[in-house]
Amino acid sequence: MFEAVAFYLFAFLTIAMFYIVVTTKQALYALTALAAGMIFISAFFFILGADFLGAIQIIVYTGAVMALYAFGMMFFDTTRDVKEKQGNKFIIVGLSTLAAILVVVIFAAPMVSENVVALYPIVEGVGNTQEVGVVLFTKYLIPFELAAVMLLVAMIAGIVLAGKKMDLSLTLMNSEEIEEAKKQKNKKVLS
Amino acid sequence: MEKFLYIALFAPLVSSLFAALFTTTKKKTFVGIIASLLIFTAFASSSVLLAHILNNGAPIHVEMMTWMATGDLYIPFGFVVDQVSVTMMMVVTLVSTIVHIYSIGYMDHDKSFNRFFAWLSAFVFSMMILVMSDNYAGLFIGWEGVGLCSWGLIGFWFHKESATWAANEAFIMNRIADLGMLIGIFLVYWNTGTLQYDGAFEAFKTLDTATLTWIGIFLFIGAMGKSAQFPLHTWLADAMEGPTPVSALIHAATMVTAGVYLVIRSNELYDLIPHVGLFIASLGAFVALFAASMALVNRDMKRIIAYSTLSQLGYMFAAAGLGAYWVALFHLMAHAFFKALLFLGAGNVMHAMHDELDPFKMGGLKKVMKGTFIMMTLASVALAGIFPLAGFFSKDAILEAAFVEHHYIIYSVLLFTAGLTAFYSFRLVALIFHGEERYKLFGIHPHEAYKFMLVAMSPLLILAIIAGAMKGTYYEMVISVLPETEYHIHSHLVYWVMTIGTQLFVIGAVVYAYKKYADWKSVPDGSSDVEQSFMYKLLYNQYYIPYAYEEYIVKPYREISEIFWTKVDMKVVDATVDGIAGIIYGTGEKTRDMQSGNLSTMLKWMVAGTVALLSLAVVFGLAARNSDEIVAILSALGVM
Amino acid sequence: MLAPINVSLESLNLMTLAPMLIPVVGALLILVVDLFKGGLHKSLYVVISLLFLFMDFVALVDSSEIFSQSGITLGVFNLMLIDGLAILSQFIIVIASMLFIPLAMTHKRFHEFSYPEFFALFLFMIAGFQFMVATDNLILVFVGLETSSLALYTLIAMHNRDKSFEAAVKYFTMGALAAGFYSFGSMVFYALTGSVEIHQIAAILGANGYADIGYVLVAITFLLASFAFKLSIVPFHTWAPDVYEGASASMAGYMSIVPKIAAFVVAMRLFEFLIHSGVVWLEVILYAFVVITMTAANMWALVQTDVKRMLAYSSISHAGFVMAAILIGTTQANTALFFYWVLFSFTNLGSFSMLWMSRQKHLPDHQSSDHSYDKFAGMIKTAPVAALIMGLFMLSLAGLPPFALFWGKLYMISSAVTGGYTVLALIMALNSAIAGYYYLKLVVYMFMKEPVMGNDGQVYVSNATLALKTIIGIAAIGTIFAFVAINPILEFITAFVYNSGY
Amino acid sequence: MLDHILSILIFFPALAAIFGFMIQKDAIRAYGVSVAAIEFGLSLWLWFAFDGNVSGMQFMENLPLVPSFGINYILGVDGISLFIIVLAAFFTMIGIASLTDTPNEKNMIITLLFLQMTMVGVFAALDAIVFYVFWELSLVPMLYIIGAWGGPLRIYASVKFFLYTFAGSLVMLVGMLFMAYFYYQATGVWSFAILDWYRLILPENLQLWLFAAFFVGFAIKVPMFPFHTWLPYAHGQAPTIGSVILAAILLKMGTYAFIRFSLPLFPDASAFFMVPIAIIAIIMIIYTAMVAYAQKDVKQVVAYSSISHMGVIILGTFALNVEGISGSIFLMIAHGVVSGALFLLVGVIYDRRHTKMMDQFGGIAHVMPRYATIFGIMLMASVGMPLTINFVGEFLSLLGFYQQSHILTLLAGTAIIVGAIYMLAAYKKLFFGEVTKEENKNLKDVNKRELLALIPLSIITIWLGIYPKPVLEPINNSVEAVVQLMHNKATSDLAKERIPNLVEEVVVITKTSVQEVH
Amino acid sequence: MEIGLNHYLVLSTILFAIGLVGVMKRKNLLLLFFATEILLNSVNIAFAAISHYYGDLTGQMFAFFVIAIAASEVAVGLGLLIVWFKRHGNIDLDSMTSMRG
Repeated sequence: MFEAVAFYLFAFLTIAMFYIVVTTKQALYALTALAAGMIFISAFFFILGADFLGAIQIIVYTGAVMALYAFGMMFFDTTRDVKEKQGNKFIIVGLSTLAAILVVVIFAAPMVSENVVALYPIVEGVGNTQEVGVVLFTKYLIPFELAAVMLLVAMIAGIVLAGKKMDLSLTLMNSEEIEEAKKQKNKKVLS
Repeated sequence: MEKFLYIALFAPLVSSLFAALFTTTKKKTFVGIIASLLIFTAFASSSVLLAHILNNGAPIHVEMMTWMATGDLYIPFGFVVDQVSVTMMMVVTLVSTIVHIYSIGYMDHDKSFNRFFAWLSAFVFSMMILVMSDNYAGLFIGWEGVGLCSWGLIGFWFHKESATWAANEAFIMNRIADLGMLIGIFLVYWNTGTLQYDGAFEAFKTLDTATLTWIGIFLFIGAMGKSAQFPLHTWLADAMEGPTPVSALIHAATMVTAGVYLVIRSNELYDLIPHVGLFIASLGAFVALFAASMALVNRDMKRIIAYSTLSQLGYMFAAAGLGAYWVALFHLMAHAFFKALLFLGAGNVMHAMHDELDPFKMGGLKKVMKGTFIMMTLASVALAGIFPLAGFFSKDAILEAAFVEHHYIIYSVLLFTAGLTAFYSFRLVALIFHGEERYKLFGIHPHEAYKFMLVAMSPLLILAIIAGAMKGTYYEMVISVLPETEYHIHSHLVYWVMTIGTQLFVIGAVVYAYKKYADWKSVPDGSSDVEQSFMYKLLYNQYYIPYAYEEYIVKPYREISEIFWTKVDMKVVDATVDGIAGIIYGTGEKTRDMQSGNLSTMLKWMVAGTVALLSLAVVFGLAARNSDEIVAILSALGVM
Repeated sequence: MLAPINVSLESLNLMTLAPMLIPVVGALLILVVDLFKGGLHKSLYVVISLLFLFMDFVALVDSSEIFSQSGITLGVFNLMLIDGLAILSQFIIVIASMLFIPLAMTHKRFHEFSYPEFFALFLFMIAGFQFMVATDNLILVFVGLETSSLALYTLIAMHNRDKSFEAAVKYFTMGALAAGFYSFGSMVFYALTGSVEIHQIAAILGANGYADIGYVLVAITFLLASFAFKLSIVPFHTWAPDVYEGASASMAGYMSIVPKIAAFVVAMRLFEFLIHSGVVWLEVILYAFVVITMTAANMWALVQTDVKRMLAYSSISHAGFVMAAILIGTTQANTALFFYWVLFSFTNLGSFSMLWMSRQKHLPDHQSSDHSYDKFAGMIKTAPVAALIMGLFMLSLAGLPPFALFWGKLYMISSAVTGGYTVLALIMALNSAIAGYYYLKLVVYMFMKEPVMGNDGQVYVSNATLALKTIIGIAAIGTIFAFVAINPILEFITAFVYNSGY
Repeated sequence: MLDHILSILIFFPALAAIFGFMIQKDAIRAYGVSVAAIEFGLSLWLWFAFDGNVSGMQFMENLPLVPSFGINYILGVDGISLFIIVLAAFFTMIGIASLTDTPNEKNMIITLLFLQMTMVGVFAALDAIVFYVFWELSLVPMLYIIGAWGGPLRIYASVKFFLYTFAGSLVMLVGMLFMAYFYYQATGVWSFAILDWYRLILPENLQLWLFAAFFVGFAIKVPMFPFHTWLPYAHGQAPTIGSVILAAILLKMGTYAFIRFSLPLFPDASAFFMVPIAIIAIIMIIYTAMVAYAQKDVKQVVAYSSISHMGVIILGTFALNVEGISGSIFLMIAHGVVSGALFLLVGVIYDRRHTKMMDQFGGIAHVMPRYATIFGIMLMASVGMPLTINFVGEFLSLLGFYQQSHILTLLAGTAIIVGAIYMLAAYKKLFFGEVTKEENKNLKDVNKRELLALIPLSIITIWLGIYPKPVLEPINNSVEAVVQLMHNKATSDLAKERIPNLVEEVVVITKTSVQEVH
Repeated sequence: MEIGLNHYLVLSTILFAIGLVGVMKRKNLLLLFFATEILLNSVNIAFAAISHYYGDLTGQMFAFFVIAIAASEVAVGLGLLIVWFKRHGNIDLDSMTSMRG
């Protein structure tokens, strides 16, 4: 019963929050609602016994991602009302409603799933984090390491793109201009 | 003897090539002389061959080399000199020699003198091939060759629009007939397996009548074109645009008789299909009358003679169609002599009159052109068939044949035509040579032709007079090849009545013509009652047949061609191709807006694509899940 | 408590990781070098990258030998899967990358190549692709895909002009949506089978007899959408022309080859078993995708005024053409896919390199875009050799024998014929004819028009260096003399594909 | 060397073309002529060495190219292809020798040499893919020739030419792949070798489809109605040399391919489609002849006349008997010579007046008598005058088809009428009448360089018209083999009936030879 | 009332659809990125639910990596936005239409 109540409560909340995210005109509201929605989602994770995931959700999303977005928002100065010209709303609403209905129709039907065998079964009495750790560092070691590479890539990308070196474009300058710029700056910016 | 055969055959070719070397240079008289000599050589060789044939009668048959050989088809260049072909060879070479010599004078002032001889000799060569070939394909070579040379010679004065038009008309009309000929040849080949005369004739005997009939008809269609039989006759009158020697040689003596020759040559075929023969005879008789009627009123000297030729060809076909091949051939020969003479005489007149052709503008020329006057008069007498000139013997034989074969309609048509022939021939003579000197009105100073031209014509004159005497010898000779059909009217009385009656009829026509035209005074201007009458107009306009051809065949052809090009080819066929390309391109052009460059649109496309897939998935999934029910419903509805 | 886990090092088969690790090490090395001494000339990084790629290549040769001896190899907790597809696609990836990287040595300076990070990201990207193709675990595929994609977005943006940012943003945003689709699709499969490994999914679905066909279709739909995005299948292609236009020509050429072969391999692993299990729906959809993509992209390519954009659409069309292989699903078809792509790599890289060589920084007045058609007008008069080579690439792309791509088309259409897809074969053939038009358009401009006033032909080689010329030379030779190498390549690919069970 | 003469014939010009890039501009014509002359000499040697009594392939070469997919570099000639190869070499030679007024001469000559490679390749190839390679490759030089040296609409014309043919041949390629697949199914081995395919007897319904696929490719190339509209554009815009080669050789690829592929591979389908194709051929003959008559541009007249003549060739081919097929092959050569010459002739006045509109001329026989003569000879050859080369071919083609259908042959025979109409009309417009235009009064007659090309053509025209045997005999032998093969392979009654059986004769021959041996 | 897997799946789908709406509707790129986050998050719920009901950890693993990916995307995405913003002063995607057709 508790589970049901919690499910419906949080389901309502997440849907509401995310609805606000996609509809509000206030970017700040959107950001806040998104953060709230993320937290509510972590609630599901806890309900479902995925404690580690829930924690990660809060830390990564609400902590890191949202902070990044917040910084971004300040940078882009989108705290004011967001003006968005809308084209044909019918397409948007129609398409998404259709998509939702279709998938819901399918999922409303029972799933057979007979031969499902848990490859990495959840063991009773062992903490979720521990289990996750074991699987992550055996089976999913490679993706884990690759994820590290990916984060490195993202980091480099972020640095490169947001860095000062991008302010001057060598692509658009002809060789004389480049020489000129080199003299002025005399930095490794223009290696 | 083969040597002579080759000489007769190739001397004209040598002559032609020799003359052709000088086509682009100035006039050189020696070209004409050498050409004439070479043609004379051919004539001499032909004479030797004739003598040979007359002596022992063994035909000479040679096979020079293979022409085409593929599959079962084998066509050699084979030549045969037998009684029929040697007769033709004699006619051809003789008339050619004379015409060549004559032309040296006639073409004296023409800057394309050399070219003329090249063409003329080439024509002789083609004609020799035509008559000497021992198979249908070889005959076809000559057949087309003479057509080509005829084209070149009719259009000899190619700066004249009318001449080139006439040349093309002649060529194309002949081509129509040649198609028939070609089909005939195909039929012969596929039914007999060979195109050699002897082999094919042998095989004809085993074929059924239907096939033979078709063969006969198609070959005759070929003959119709070359011999200008109705309805392919219009080109012959127009062909008079060519130089007069050409008319004499090609359009009177030789080429136009090729059709007759073909029928005679294929006598073994036509003997097997008398009904086709009858058709040929009927058509011949019709053409004889038809052409003669047009000659009655025409005001163009050469055209009158051309219609007369046409008419005489009709006689020949009538004879050949009735199985009297030797008679046809005999008339062919005799006709060649006097008609060539007539034409050459007309050439003299033309020269004298500075190319004036309307006899009404002449008159009284006998004073200045005595020689020509005599020759033309005698030729006309021969043409009219008055005893004892050549025409009498040949034409009379045709009438007899028609009578004996009980084709009285043909007989009476031919008889009537004989009268017409006499009338128009002497109408011409009378208008040209008698009466007042109307040409003075036009400031023309006529003069007689060169002497040597008249001398050159003289053999023809002699032959026109005496050819009848050769009938017996000739008959003896050709019956070894042609069917032996002697036409004897059983009752002597009937024979004499007929002969004398005919003669009287003809002479009456001559007298009438003289009476009417001998002292003609003025040049008609189209206002007289006669000229206003319907019949006159009908005849003068050649029964409106050229008009009809122009109006209902040539023009529509041109217009349809134009439509085919501008409408069908450009607007339908090509436009379809371009249209398909255009549709592809246009679709690209129209739908490229899908790439609006706006990210939002792009995302919508992605979602839309997914949703579309999803809908299909759901439809399919539901259908799969409920397939039993669906089948049940469908079967209940009677769909499945 | 969990039992301790004992894993023997041999069972991990760490050798399977070697090809992927080499570029990662290379990338790190570049970063470290830059850390110690900045401002070094780009040639250093080009050569380092080449060296590592070469090592990668050697490692691949090594694994291919292992494969030909012992067949499919699993490694590292059965996560890595070294089969023929993986090896072949990695070969294409590495070779295409080796051909690409010298294109950085341009005569003019462009922004991205002054960053050592460019080369590091490039190598990371290669590693990402390699991981993506060398596994059948959807998670690893996803992570590999994202690693490479994120690096690629950055590489595009680093060209540093408005259009490249626009391109990167567009690509990125749509990529994010595609990532959402991918995860959703994987989720449905996971929900259905409790597994994220493709062979496992196949096995369980097969055991169930596809009872939940509706769910399967939903899963396919989303996965298909995400791969259709990657492979630029109409209507998921909309990013491609813009991104190709925004990116530098060399990068565009690279993008038309490497990411797609990686996506093709995954698509092959994912969809092939479904096709073979008789999922009619998928067949129909793929059929429609193939036909629409080929035809529509061709139509759009017809109306382009910029050569690069035209080539972008042409790449879309080629991708649609190759997609047919997955639909047909026979060994011959799968062979044809790789075969086609090998030949396509040479030709397409060659033609994009030609554009790259003629890249100007400032457009003259008559030129509306970087590589508009009239830029090439009368090229035969001013730069005959370049015109000949460009014409050669165009004819090869059009599928004119005996140039490289003809053999690919031949084999691909043959596989359609063999697979019983007659109508498809005809459509493919006729589409090649439509495509002929736009390739020909460039040929027409180059060979049959008069050059624009003042064009002395310098523009076509303004960016040329020995490195670029070498690459173009290699591509040209590969294009012309492809017929010599057809047989060994074909036999090699056939053996690998067949032994992988495809 | 004789063992590889075909490869040499194919690749010698290509190699020479590559070396040609190094030649100075002034010397390039001499170089081109010498290369083409050597090539022509080689082709004559090939003819000399060719054994006309053997019906099968000679000078076979076989080199594995893609053995795993059954593609091999197989070459060979028989009587069917031999003469077209010689003709191609010949026309390239005189084409280069008589080049006039060409900017960028060097490019032109190099292109022509490449074109020669592809032409020889098409006719020597005995592997479908190799054939296809050369078939397609031949489009490129032609595209360039039309597009770079053509008239005002040259780009449209060249692109249309290329795409149209390209589209058709791609369909044909699908057909070839099918064929190879059937061979694979039957034998378990891939093969694209034509001689291997000959051994395959296909069920009739498959034959029909495959025939249709091949037909599309060939019909566009020929070009057959209604796929012909690229041709007038191509000819109308192409420079003289382009038209000459296009008409003389390239069009023959289509008809040659019918004989090489369609007939022996699909005898039943050939018999089945005989009547429809004959009807198309007749439409080609009559309709295009009428369209030709309506033309105002003399080159278009010749272009449309080509289509009309190709109709006769098609008809002969589908006579399915020895006479017809031999005739059609002979007519290919004949039409090559004659139409090539006619295009050269049109080029002569175009060079002088830079117009091809007939109303701009008239009476030029007065000022250019030699030209008029040669034109006249070719005109007469074109209308099928006996003792010219065309007649032999046309006669045999029609004769052959007459066995199959009387009425259709009668209709097709109108070729000789309608052909005469447009040709004579055009001749009249050009040459006859008074010289009305001032510019035409001082036109120079054909010069030596032009005569260099035209005289040999005239000689061939007449020589082969009088004595076709040296060409016809080898053709005949090879065609007999083809017809026998078709008869043996035919399964349907219709085909058995339409394709004659020559085997009795063959048996007789073998018997006699056996007797001779003993 | 028992909460089954289907409930979670339906919830996930609804959230996914909301995300799609956002993706299609938003013109401000930053807000558009929010929507993509929603997409990934909605899937995560489903993964966790499946993992729970099947008693299998793989789903959680997948969700884990999805989170990592989402985080990386944010970094790159924001980087791109910053560059764009520096030059154009806006992050409105309607302004990015220099390439079309």
